[in-house]
Amino acid sequence: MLTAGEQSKTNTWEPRIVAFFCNWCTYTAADLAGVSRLRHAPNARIIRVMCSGRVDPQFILDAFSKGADGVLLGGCHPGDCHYMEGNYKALRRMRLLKRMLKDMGIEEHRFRLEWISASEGERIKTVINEMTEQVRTLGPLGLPKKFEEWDTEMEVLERTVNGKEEAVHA
Amino acid sequence: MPEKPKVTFYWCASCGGCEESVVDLAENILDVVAAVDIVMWPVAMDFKKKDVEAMEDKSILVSMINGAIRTSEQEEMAKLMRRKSQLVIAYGSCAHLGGIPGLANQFQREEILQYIFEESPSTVNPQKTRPERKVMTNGNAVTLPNFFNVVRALDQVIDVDYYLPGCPPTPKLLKQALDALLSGNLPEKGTVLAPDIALCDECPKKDTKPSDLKFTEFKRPHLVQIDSATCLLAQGIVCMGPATRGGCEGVCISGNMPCTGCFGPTSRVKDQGAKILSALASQVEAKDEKGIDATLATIPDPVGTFYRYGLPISLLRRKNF
Amino acid sequence: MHNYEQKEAVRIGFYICHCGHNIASIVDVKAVAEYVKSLPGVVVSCEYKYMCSDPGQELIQKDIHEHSLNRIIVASCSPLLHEHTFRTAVEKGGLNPYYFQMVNIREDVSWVHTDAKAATEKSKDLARAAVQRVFHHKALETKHVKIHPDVLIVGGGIAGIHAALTLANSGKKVFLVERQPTIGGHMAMFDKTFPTLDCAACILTPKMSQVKNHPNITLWTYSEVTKVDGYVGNYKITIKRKPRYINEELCVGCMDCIEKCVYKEGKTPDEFNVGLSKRKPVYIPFPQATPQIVLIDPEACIEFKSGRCKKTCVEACDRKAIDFNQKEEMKEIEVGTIILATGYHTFDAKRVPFYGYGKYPNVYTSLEVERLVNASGPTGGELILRDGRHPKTVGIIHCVGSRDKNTNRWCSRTCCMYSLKLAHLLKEHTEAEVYNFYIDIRAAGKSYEEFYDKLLDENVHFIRGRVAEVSDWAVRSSEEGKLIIRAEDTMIGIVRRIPVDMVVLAVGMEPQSDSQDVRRLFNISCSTEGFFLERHPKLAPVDTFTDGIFIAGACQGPKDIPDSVAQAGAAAAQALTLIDTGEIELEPNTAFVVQDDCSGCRTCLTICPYNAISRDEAKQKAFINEALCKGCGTCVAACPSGAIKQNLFEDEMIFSEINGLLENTPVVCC
Amino acid sequence: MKYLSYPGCSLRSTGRAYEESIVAVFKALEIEYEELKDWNCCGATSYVSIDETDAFALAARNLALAELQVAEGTINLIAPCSACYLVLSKTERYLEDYPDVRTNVNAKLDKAGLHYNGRVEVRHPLDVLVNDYGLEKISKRVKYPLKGLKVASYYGCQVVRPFAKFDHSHYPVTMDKLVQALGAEPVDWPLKTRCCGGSLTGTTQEAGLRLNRLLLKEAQKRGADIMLTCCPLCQHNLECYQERINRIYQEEIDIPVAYFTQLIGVALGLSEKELGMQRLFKKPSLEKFMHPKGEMAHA
Repeated sequence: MLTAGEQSKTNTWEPRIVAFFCNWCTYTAADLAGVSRLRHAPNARIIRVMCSGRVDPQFILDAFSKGADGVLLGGCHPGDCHYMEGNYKALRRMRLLKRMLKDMGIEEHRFRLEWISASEGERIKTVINEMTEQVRTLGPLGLPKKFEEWDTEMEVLERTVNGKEEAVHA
Repeated sequence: MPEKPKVTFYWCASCGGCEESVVDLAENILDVVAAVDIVMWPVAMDFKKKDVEAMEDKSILVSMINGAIRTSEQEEMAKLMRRKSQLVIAYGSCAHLGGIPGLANQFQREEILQYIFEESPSTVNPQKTRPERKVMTNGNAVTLPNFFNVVRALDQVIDVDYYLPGCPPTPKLLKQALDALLSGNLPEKGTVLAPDIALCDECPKKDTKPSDLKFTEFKRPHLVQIDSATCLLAQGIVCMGPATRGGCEGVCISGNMPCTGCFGPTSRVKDQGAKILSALASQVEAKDEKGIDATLATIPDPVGTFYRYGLPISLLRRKNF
Repeated sequence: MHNYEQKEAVRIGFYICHCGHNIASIVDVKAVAEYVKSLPGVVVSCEYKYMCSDPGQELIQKDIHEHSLNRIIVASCSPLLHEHTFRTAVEKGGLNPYYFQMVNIREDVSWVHTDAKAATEKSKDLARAAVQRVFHHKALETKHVKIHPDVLIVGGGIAGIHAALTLANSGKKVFLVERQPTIGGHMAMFDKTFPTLDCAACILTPKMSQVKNHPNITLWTYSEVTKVDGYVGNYKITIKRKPRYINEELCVGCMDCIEKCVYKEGKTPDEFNVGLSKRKPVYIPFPQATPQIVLIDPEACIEFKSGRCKKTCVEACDRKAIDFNQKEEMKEIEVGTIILATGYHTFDAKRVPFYGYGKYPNVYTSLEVERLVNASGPTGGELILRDGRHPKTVGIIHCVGSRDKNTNRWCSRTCCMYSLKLAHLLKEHTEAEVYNFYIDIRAAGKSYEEFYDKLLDENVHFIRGRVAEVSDWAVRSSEEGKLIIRAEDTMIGIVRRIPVDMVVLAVGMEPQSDSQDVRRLFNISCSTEGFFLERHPKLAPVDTFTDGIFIAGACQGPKDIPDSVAQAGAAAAQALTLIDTGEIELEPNTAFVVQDDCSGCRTCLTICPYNAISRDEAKQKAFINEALCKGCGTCVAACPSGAIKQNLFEDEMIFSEINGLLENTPVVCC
Repeated sequence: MKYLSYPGCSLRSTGRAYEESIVAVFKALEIEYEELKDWNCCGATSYVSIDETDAFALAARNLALAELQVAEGTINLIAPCSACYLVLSKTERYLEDYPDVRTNVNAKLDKAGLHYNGRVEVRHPLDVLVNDYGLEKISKRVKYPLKGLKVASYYGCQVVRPFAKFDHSHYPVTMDKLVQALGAEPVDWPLKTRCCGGSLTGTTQEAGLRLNRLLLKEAQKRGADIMLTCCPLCQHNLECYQERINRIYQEEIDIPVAYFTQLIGVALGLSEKELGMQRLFKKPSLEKFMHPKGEMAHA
C-alpha cells in the first residue's frame, strides 16, 4: 500500500490538509461528527491543540513547507473560547498571516480559519469536504518538490539557459 | 617558523559592507594579519581562482564567505572554498539568512531582469538590450555567470560550520570569533556566534516598554517624531527586536531606528517573520475582523518588514509562482 | 520536572485497537501495525480487539516490562474518551503517564470514512505523527488542586432545590442563587402534577421552606451571578443582590404594606399568574413565596417615579422594614463546585401566528391554564375565559413550538403528559368537551401510559393531526362566535373543523433566552438548540466540559419533574464526589518560561487572559505562575524568541507531528 | 439598486392593469428597472408536471438571459405574477441546490448558446416595494391617505408557499403593513392565503367557484370595502365570477378586487388611466376615502 506521498508520485494525487483543532470546540465537534457518522473526505489530518490561540503561524508555514496542500485552523466561535480570548488572538494572527500568504503566492483557499463549536459536527463535514474540493481544484502546492528544484537550479540553468543562448548565437 | 593558518574572505551577493566590517577591526586587524596568512580576499588582494584551485583540499583553516548565492559563479566559488577549507563561516546576514538580496525571492528572474535593464527609472535602453552571456573580444570568450531565479543563503548551497550574524557583523563579534578560531576553542558546529537571546535583553530602551501594550496603529519610523528615550514598539513602530537575536548591542536602536532583524531568529525559532507576526498581531487591540484589519493595514508590506533579511531561509523560502 | 536531556534511547510500543468492528471494518489494522513496526524507535507494534479492556491494558503493562518500553502509543478512539484510561494503565505499568500518546482512528477515521484504503493510509499518517511526537515527550508530574467544600447552585426551581437539599443534608455548605424574588420556579406555578395528580404546591412548598430554614443553605433570591473567576475547586463568584427596597432582616411577610399601598387595585401584570391578574407595586409573588418577604417594583411605584407618594406602606410597617434607599449589593464567595439548574423558558406562542395567540382572547398557553385552574390562581380556580364566558368545548393543541422545523425541532417531552393532565382538570372544572390534537402521544414514563388510558375512559377526544389554523372564520351558523380549529384527522383522512370556546396551546420548552450569556459566564458549551451541553450524552449527563461545573434539570434539555429531580440528585452526587475526594488532578499542560532564553520583551505579559504571567523585576524576565496558568498556550505561540514552552504541547512535539503527518518516507527523528 | 422586470404572459393579457399600475407606481417612486429582453413563457405550473427538465430549461432560459443582460453582480428579477414568481423561484432554487439539475439544464441551454451561473434572485414587486424601497418612504410620498378604507389583503398561495422568501408562509402581513402605510385599515381575516380556485374556474368550474365564494363572502362579511391581490389569476377569479356565484349560491356578493399596486397609485395621486382602473369590471369608488394630506392635518 502506498503512503500519501507515494501516491502523488504515481499520479493519483490527493489533497493533503493539515487541520489544527482546538480541544474544546472544534476537536469535540470532530468527535461529534464521528459519533454521528457524518462521512467526509479523508484528506484532512487533525492535530489537536488546547486552543486555537496555541497555533503559532510557524506551524502553518511549516505544514506548507513539509508538503501540505492546505491548512485548516478550527477554534471556538468568537466569545466562546474556553480560555476566554485565545480565538481572538488566533483571529488577529491569521488575518495578518492570510495577507502574508497572499503576498507569498499561496492561494487564498489553501488556508482557512473556521469557528466550529462543539455542537457543529455537521460543519466539520461541510468544511472538510469544501476545502478538499477547493484545494483539489487548485492542485498540489508541492513545496518540498519545489525546494529540491530551487536547490538544483544551477544544473538546470546550465542545461537550458546556456544551451538556448548558445543556439541563438550560433 | 611554523606555517601560519590560512584564511580567506570571499564575497558573493553582497554590498561590500561585510568587507568594511573586517577593516572596522581597526588596529586589531594588525594582530589578525600577524597571526594568519590571508590567501584569498578579492576586495583587497590579488589572488585568483586558480590559486585557490591549486591548493590542497582542506588546506585553508577557515573561509569567511559573505553574501547570498544568486549566480552560478557564486555557487561554484562557494563549493570550491568549501572543498579547500576546514571550516566555513557564513559571514553577515546575506550569507547567514539570505539578506537583502533575498528579498528578490518575491519576484521571478525575468521580472527582475526586465526591471533592471528596461524599466527602472534610471535606465535609458530603448533597444531593450540585455547583456550577452558570452562575448568574443580579441579572440577570447568572455562569459557572464547564470543569474538564478532563487536567492539562497550560504548553507542552502554548501555545508556551513558557523554563522557570524549581522548586517554587517560587529567588530566585537568578529574579534571574538577570530580569537576562538585561532585558539581552537570552538563551540558546537552550526552555532551562530552571538548570544542566543533576543535583542530586548540588551536594548538600551528596555525599561520603557509597558507591560500592557496594545496596538491600534503601526507607525513607520520616517513618518513620526521618535522619542529617543522610549521603546519603539511603545511608540507604535514595528521593531523586530523581540524576535531577533541580540549581540549587536542595539546600535540601530541607539540611533533611534527600530531593529529590522539582521541578526536573524534565536535558535528556538524556525521562522523569524512568522514569530514577530504572531507577537505583534497578538497585541492588536481590536477584536472584530474589520478593526483588526484596519490596524494591521498600517503594516503595508508584511513580507518586506518581517523578512527583510530572512526570506530565503524562511519556511516558504520564496514567493510561490 | 522539565527534563531537557534525552539520554535514554526511545523505545516505543504501538498498539492499534480494532474496537470490535468499529475500527477494523474500515481500517486495515494489521497493515498499520505492520507499517508502524518499520518506523524508527518502535520496538513493539501490535493490534488487539479492545485496547481499553483489562487484557488490552495488561498487554501494555506486560510489554513495558518485557521490552523496556518508555513510550506508549495507542491508536483507537478519541483521546477525549480514553486518554485518561490509557495514561492510568501506563502509569500502573511503571511509566510516567505523559509518555503516552493517543491516536484517534475511530471518530476521526473509521466512523467518518468509507474508503478503506484511504482510511488505512490516514491511520498510518496519524500513527507516524505520533511516533515522531513521542520522541519529545517528557515525564511530568500530575498537578493536584484542593477542592473548596462549598457549592454554588444557580437556579431555585425544583432541580436547584433538590440539589441544594441533598448537598446540605450531607453537611456541605450551599449557596443557592435565584434570579426571581422567590424560589419554586415553574413547578410552583403548576396546579396538579401528572400522572399522580398530586397538587404541585403541596409537594413543593415543604421543600421550599426546608431550603429557607436549612442551616447549611444560604439562600439569595432576587440575585444574579455576575462574575465567575478561578477554576475547579477554587471558583470565585460575584453575585449581584438586587434591591428589594425592603430590609430582609426586618420583614416578616405580614403583607400589611401591600394592603395599605396607595394603589387600591393592582395595575401591573402579575408575573406569577402569567399576566392573568394584576399586582401592586409592593407585592409578594404568591402566598407561599420563599423567602416570605415582600418587594417593591420601582417601575410601578409612585415614590420611585415621582417621589411624591404618601408612602402609606411605610406607615403600615411597624417594623420599619421599607427602605427606599436600598442599593444593589455585590457579594463575593468562594466555592469549589457549581451546579447550574437555570431551567427553561416556555415557547412564545405568538411565533405561530396562525394559532391566533394574542389575537383571539380565548386562546391560552398551557402555563396560563395552569394558573387558571389553580385554586389560588387569578380566578380562584373557576374557569372564566377572558371574555367572561365558561367554555363548553376546549381544544388542546399539542406540539406548539415542538417537533416543528419552522420553530423548534425537538420534542419537549412534557407536553403530551401535561396536556392530558390539563384535559382532565378542564373536564373536572367545567365538564366541557375536550379535544386533543396530537401528532403522537408520548407517554413514556412510569404510569404515564396508564394515565392516557384513564383519559380515554373519561371521554376526552383525541384527534391525530397537526392543526392547520385557529380562526374565527365561521362557515356554518353553528360556528358563529366560536374559534374554529382546522386540522386533518389522519385516522380517517379528512380535514375537520372543530368549533370550540377555548383553545389551549401546549407550548414547548426552550432554553432560557439568556442561556448563551450564562454559558459564557460559566465557560461551558451549549448544544445546537441552546440547552447546556453535557460532557457525554449517556455516560456523563450532568457533567460539563468544564471541571467542577454540573448541570441539572431543564437547562440541559426538556424534562419533567421526576427526571429533573433525578438529575439534580446526580449533579449533587458528582459535586459530593469531588468535595469528598478533596482534590482533583489537573492536566500538567501549563506553560513555563525558560528564563535563560527570555529577553524580557513583555509580549507575553500583555496577552495572558489569566494574568498568570508576571515580570521578575530583579531578573528582568517573564515568569509564569503555574497555579494561575490554564494551559491555553497562546503565550507560547506569541513568544517571539521561543522562550516559552507548554508542557505536552511543546513546539518540537507539534513540529514533529506535522512532519510525521506529511513525511513521505520515514526518517530518523532527533 | 436597479431591477430587471419579467412581465410574463398574464400581464400582457388579462392582467394589463397590473403591469400598467406597476409601471406607474415604479415611475412615481423613481424605482429604476428595465424589462428582460427576449423573455419567454415561464412554463407556468403545468409544464413541470409533464417534463421537469424541459420545464426547468424553459424557465431557466429567462434567468440565463438576465445574466446576459446584466454583466455582473446579483440580479434582482421582478416577477409580478404569482405563478411566474413561483416557477422562476423554484427554478432558481433547484439549480442552486441540485448540481445534477443544473448540469442537465445547462446542457439544454448550451444548445441555445446560453448558460446560467446562479446570479439571479427572483423578487416579487410586493417584496421590493415594502422591503427594498420601504414603507416609511412610501408613506411620505402618499398624497391622498385612504382614511377609513377597509382593505382585505389577499395573497393567494404561491407568493408565500412553498418558498416563504419575504413573509410567513401561512400568515403573511406584508400587504397589510403596506395598506396601513397608505392610510387605510387592513381587515384581519384568516383566508389570506387560501386557494382562489386557480385554474379550476376554467376547468371544473363548480369546484373553483366554491373556493372563490368562501373568500369573497368572508371578506365582505368582515366589512372590507375592497380586496387587494398581488396575482393576475387571483384578481381575475375573484372579480369576474361574483354575479355567477350570487346566482348559484344565492349570495349577495359585491366587492371590488384590485391590484395592490393600483391602490398605491391611488394614494400617490396617480390618474385612473395610468393605473388601468378602467380595466376593472367593478370599479372601486375610492374618492370618499381620499383625503389630501393637508386636510388630514386639520382634521
